[in-house]
Amino acid sequence: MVLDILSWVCLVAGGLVGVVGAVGIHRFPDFFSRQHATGTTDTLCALLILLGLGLQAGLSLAAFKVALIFLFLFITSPAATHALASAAVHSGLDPKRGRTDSEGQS
Amino acid sequence: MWDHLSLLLVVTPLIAAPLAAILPFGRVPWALAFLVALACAVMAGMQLWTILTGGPIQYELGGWAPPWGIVYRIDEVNALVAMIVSGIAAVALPYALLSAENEIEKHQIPLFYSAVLLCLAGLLGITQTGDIFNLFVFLEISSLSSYALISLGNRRQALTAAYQYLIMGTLGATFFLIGVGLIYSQTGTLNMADLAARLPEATGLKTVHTGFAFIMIGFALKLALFPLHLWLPNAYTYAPSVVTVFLAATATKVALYVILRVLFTVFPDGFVTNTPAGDLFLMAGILAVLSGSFRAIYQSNVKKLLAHSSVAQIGYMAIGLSFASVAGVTASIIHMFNHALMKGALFMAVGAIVYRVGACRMEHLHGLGRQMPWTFGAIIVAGFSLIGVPGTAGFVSKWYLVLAALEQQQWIVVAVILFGSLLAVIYVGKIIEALYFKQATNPELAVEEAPFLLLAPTWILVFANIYFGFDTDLTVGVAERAAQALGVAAK
Amino acid sequence: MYAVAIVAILVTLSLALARALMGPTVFDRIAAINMFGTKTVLLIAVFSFLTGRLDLLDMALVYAMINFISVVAVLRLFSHKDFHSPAENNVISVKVRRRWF
Amino acid sequence: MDFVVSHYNYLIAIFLMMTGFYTVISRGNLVKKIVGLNIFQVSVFLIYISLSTVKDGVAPIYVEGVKVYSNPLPHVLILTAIVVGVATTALGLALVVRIKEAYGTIEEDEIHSQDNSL
Amino acid sequence: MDLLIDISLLTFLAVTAIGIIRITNLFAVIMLFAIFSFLSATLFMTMDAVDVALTEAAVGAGISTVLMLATLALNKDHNEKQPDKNRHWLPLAVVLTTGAVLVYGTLDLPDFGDPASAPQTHVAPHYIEKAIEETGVPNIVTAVLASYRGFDTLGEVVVIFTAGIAVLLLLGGRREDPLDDGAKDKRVPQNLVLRIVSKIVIPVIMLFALYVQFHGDYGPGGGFQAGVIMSAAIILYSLVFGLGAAERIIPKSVLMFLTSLGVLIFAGVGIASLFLGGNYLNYSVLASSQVAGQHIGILLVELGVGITVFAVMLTIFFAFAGRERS
Repeated sequence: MVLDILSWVCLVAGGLVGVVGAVGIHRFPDFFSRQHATGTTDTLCALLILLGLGLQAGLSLAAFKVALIFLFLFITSPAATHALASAAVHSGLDPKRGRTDSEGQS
Repeated sequence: MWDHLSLLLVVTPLIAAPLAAILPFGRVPWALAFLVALACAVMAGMQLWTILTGGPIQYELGGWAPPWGIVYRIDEVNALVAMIVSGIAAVALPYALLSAENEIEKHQIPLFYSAVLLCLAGLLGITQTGDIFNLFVFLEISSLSSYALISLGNRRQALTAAYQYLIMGTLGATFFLIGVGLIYSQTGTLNMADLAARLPEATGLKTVHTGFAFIMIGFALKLALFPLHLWLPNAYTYAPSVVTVFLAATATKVALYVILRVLFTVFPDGFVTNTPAGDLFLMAGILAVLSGSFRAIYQSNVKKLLAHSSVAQIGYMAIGLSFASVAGVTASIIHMFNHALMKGALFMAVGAIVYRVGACRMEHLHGLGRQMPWTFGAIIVAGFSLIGVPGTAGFVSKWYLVLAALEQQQWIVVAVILFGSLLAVIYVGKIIEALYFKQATNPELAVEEAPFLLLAPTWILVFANIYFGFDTDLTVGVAERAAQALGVAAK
Repeated sequence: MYAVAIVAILVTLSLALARALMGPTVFDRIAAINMFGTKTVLLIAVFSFLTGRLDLLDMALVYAMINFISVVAVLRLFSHKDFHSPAENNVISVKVRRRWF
Repeated sequence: MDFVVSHYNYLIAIFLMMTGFYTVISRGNLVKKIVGLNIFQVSVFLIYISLSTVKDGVAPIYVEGVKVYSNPLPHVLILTAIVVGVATTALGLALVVRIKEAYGTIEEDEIHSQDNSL
Repeated sequence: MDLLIDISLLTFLAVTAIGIIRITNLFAVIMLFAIFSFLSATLFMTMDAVDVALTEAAVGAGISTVLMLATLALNKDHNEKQPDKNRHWLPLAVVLTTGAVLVYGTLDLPDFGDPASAPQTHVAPHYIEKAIEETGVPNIVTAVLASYRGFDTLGEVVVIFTAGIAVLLLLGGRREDPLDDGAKDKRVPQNLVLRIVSKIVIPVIMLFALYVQFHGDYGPGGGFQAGVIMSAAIILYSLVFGLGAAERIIPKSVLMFLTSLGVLIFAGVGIASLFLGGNYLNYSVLASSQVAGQHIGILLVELGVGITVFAVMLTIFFAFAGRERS
């Protein structure tokens, strides 16, 4: 029962964090600040939701698979965020200027 | 093994293809491919004979009864088309040895023969199968391998031609897939015989009409029926010579077979006549004959000229089947057979010129007629057959086509057929003029006659052109039985 | 409760898709698309618990793997511009200073 | 209205098919054509899979006591078709690579103008 | 709930498709295509086509996307030329006509999910009722794929084989010596995070591929999916450690051999059944009882599929990745 409640809390919180991140990528002014929004929420959202699912599954093959999924997401999201940001910096996107329109220039 | 003949016909090249790819010793892959093609021709011949004497064959793959499993169901039509395909392959492969060594890089030769065998297996698979989805799978085998084969041409246009063919061919195949899906949604089956049994109840449904239209458009694309022929001229022009020979003589024939099969066997009687399909085929055929012939006249590349002529010849076949009568379909099938012979011979002769001269634009041909008399002779005879001169195979098919048109009292069609032949006189004349009557641009340049290995296959087809011009029992007799086997309603 | 999570993920997905389409820079698009991929994995995971078909977790696992591989492929494209040399660390230096987007 | 509700899957799949088809025939970029072709094919798969669905059915993996399964046949067909699709894609892209090397461009009109100027 | 998911996914698909038409940056287009593929796979899953979903995700979003990126990597310019505005009306007319005909065709289509429609009542019930006792395989899709329509699957393997041959014919021309990269591997600084992570992840992926291969009789999966996932593991290795390193693990000659081997195993099972007195691909004659024979046959056939698919996917990827950037 306690586990159930805990898992519900995790699921809802995870969903909420996800939505917050998604709103973030619309409300922030430029690419880098948007990356801040996605980068931080993406992993937490995955963590919470998968934790919630894992609590539901108990000790089973399903829980193991959930853990495996988490492993993948936990590795890929930050790596992708990092690489994207650095690629953006080096391709000449300037964070200070805010909303730039470099796409049309290339 | 006798019972498994129809199956082995497809599986032998299928198994030989991976073997050829891992046998990179000199001419071993070629020898394997040649033996397999020869074996296929023998098996196809035996299969045709079995069917002519003993009636249709059915073979259940995996031992599952239809409609749950896939079956091969072979009657006169399949057997004849399989005979054409494997016969041409058996003749084209000896030709391939030198031609491919000349035009294709050495390290790619084993893969090349592997692809040829795959193409053969795909085409044979299409003709043998009695399952409409299995047909799609084998269609893709033959298509993918032919895209690759075409792209091997040594000019860069071969790449764009192959790309264009890939896009259009895949669109065609996907259209076919849509059509099959729509028909499946109303019948629940994929077996052709079962479809034929269940479709009469569903002919009124809009879904079935749409499905029919999509299948027809899909294969009209593969057939290169006007106005969906845009991929064909470039593909045939820039492909390596032997690939052109093989594809021109077989691929479009198989596509025509599928159209005939779907039109007359799968869909119920009168579906062609009750829908605008027949009229559309007639119109497309007439336009194909006219535009193809006119375009052919203005070409300066002989291969392209012949390719445009192929578009016209496909038009004749479409005209024949549009009548939906026994006579018309018979004429279509005869022409399918004869066209394979004449175009095979012509492209082979042109390939021989490419082998010696390295190109086949009109100006390269000047004066070659005297230096390459055998090649020249082959072009003349096969060209006459293309025109429809009496005494050649081409005459027989034109004759039956005109008869079928007269039976329908389609005077305009008769006029178009005759006018098309007239245009053929012009474009064939153009080649002959360039070969024989024009002065060589560089008279000192001695061009040898093509080697025996190229000439022998060419002349086999040339003799076939003459033989089937006189002995019509085999072609016409089989074609008539085939037309009846298709289930064309007698009028 | 699964339903709440699913709705939340769907909302996230639609917002991410909107960003992917609006851009404005190509990096915004890629970031949004990456986010989309992760959330799809979560969607399937939650969906499999919602319907009780736990074998669908295999699907989520495959998605996660494929997502990882395509992210690595994208990074390669950014940092190397080709696929045949090994991955390096500080490669985004001189030779990538050009703008390609 | 009933029609739309009971056929919305098919209608959207047709819309998707047409976007793919449009991309193939209207765009000059060779890579984009391949992408369009893929979309076209995937949308056809959607139609097939929609045909296989049965109300209240489960995935066609035998479970004791369950009677209603989705139709496995379209699944099998589409598995085959997906394979065919990826084979075509790979070959098409290989051709694009070679065209790029031969012409230096992957835009259709630039290729045509190079061929015609010869 | 299902309906909500269905409709949202379909809407996303439509939006993505429009995005693909409108966006001119090819890089973004390919990423959107990966999304499109993921979405359609999810949709397949909600429509109970688990095997199809697995395949579409692995193939569409995985292999196809990687190949498209590899093609793009050979190109300096990632932007598509803006198409000529005046040329739009003809394609648009063709597309609208085709679409209208298709919509006309759906008017008589059975309702979505209708259990009384022809596909649900004619051939398929036989599979659903009989597959378990005739083949002993609980996954009906596997039973139909490998046994009832086994010849289609042989064709499918040959299609893949053809693609491998075709790509080799097109891109196999320039052979670099893979061992040349050896020195370079040590000289350049490596991305440590990626390398360590990959070292952990790659064995997991491979294990999972084996699970998919041999669990295919009981759950979603089978030779095709397993082959793709296994090749994805090697592709990942190649992306992180370099093409040279990957080719040292699996040399091209071995790949060529494996490519052919898979087809030969499949076709050979058929020939074996011929010799044992059955029809081609009739697995029932392979053992004393029908179910045992079917089991052996399906296992071998799936193995053949897996091997060929794995080898061809890698061959294709290596051929693309080995190309010099022009």
